[in-house]
Amino acid sequence: MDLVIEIASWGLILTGSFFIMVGAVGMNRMPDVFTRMHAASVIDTTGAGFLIFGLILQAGFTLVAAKLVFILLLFFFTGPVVSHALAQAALTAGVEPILADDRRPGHQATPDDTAGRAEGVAAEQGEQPA
Amino acid sequence: MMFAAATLAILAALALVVSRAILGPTVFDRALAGNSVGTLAILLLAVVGFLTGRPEWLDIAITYGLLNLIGTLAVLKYFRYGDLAYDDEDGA
Amino acid sequence: MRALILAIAMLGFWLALSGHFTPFLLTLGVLCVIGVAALARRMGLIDAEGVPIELLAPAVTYFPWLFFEILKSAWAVTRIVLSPSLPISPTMTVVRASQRTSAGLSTYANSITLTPGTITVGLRGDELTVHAIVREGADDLEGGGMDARVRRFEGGK
Amino acid sequence: MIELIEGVLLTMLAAVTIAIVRQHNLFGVVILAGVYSFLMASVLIVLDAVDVAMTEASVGAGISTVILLATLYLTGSREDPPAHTPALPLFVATVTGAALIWGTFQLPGFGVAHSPIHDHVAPAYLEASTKHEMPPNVVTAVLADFRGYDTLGETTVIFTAGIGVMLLLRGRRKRQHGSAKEASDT
Repeated sequence: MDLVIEIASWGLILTGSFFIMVGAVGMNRMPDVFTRMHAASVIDTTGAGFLIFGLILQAGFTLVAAKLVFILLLFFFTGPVVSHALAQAALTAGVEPILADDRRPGHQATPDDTAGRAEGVAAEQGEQPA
Repeated sequence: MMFAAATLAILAALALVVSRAILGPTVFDRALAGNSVGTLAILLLAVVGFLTGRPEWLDIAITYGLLNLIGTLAVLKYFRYGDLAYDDEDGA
Repeated sequence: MRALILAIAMLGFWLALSGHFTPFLLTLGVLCVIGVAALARRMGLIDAEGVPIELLAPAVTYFPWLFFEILKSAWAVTRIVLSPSLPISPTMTVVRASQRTSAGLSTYANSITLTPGTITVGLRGDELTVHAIVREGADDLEGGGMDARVRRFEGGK
Repeated sequence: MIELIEGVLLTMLAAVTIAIVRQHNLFGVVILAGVYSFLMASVLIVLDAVDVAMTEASVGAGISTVILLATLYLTGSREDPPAHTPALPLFVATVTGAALIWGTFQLPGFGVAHSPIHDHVAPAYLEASTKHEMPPNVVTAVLADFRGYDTLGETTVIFTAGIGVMLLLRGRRKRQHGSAKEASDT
């Protein structure tokens, strides 16, 4: 029984590490902010999820496992909030996503665009030398 | 042994993400990378705790998680509304 | 009722973090929890949105389903990242959400964001602006499978 | 293993520092400073200084990010071109850094059991904190019991500073938004 748990946690931790690496590589390969966010969410959900499940198996039924569960819940509830805020802020600031296909009706402006502010930020970004 | 492997993976990922934070190019790339650095720091903390046989430090990982959220949201809220105290007086 | 459940949840969280069970510390913890619950009540945070206890029971079946969805889409994104040609076709689309409550709506929006490959960018009324990394992701959401699943989760038909 | 982790983290810290210096967009600086804090806190964790790591993360990554952003709101987010050559600041920084590094040669080695700090008050604290009814964590016991007045003074200073900052920012906001907004708020 112990051996089964040991092997399972090995598998989970290594899978988690794999997905973490994939997410990090993806963040460097993707062309713009929005596509990079997809890679980052692989780290936040799958990578962290597998890794923490593996650690929970190692910890057994203790307070440590409870804390790990809290961390996992924290990731799952705050991750989308941050991603959403990031995407919306980027769009509001006038960062145009690279799109192969735009199905927004009439390609309308972003919701409640605060135009003056957005121009200022966009201008700042233009000056950045990468 | 497996913790060592996981630690190495997290360190490598951390290096990649930090390079993204340094390269940018936009502020939002940096903010995204900063948030991922926070996530990876939490995971590193958890794994190192197991690696050294003292996983009780996880409370601090939880604190990091909350701080990471606050920091990133502060940055993004600034861009969205141009002011940190935007809905302070609207009751939120 | 909601305040009580919130207090129990907070007490559980506190106990898990503390790990000490001497009477003195336990008393302090209980007092703190009662204080915070009373404060939250006074601030008007305890309502169907702040403490959505109705969603606890459906969450038992919803979350495993969501985990499975996350796994599937994470694997899809992984294949994209690891393939040398980087076959992405980023797509922005508008999806209509049919949830009635704000908790259901935010569950839908956050579920979209949680599954790698799709991100909710904006929300106005019941229209979600979604960014997908490949066309197929946008097609899936426009098909409305997840929308229907979340509607069942929040207690609709 | 631990040495490897430290080495990698410290290398990244150096890279982030250089990036901060070379960055001209001050938002980028704020975000990179947050990244720096998280890396620094990880280093401190690996060095077993858990309480310092907690402080570094909460002050560096949490509070100073917010405070720096509030400052940027008041000042603007572009770095001005430098008014004079960087020779003098560079000289001062180099001398200070060299003096600090020279100072570390006099310190006892890392983890030495019988360095002066471990021989004087620490044993007394350790003994007393197990004897009396005190917080289970010794560091907390030292901060909140043995040095209670000290900590009270510190928190008072920080609280006052926080209130001062809030009042300053608030006064500015009122003037900008005018009285119409205030009327609608009440």
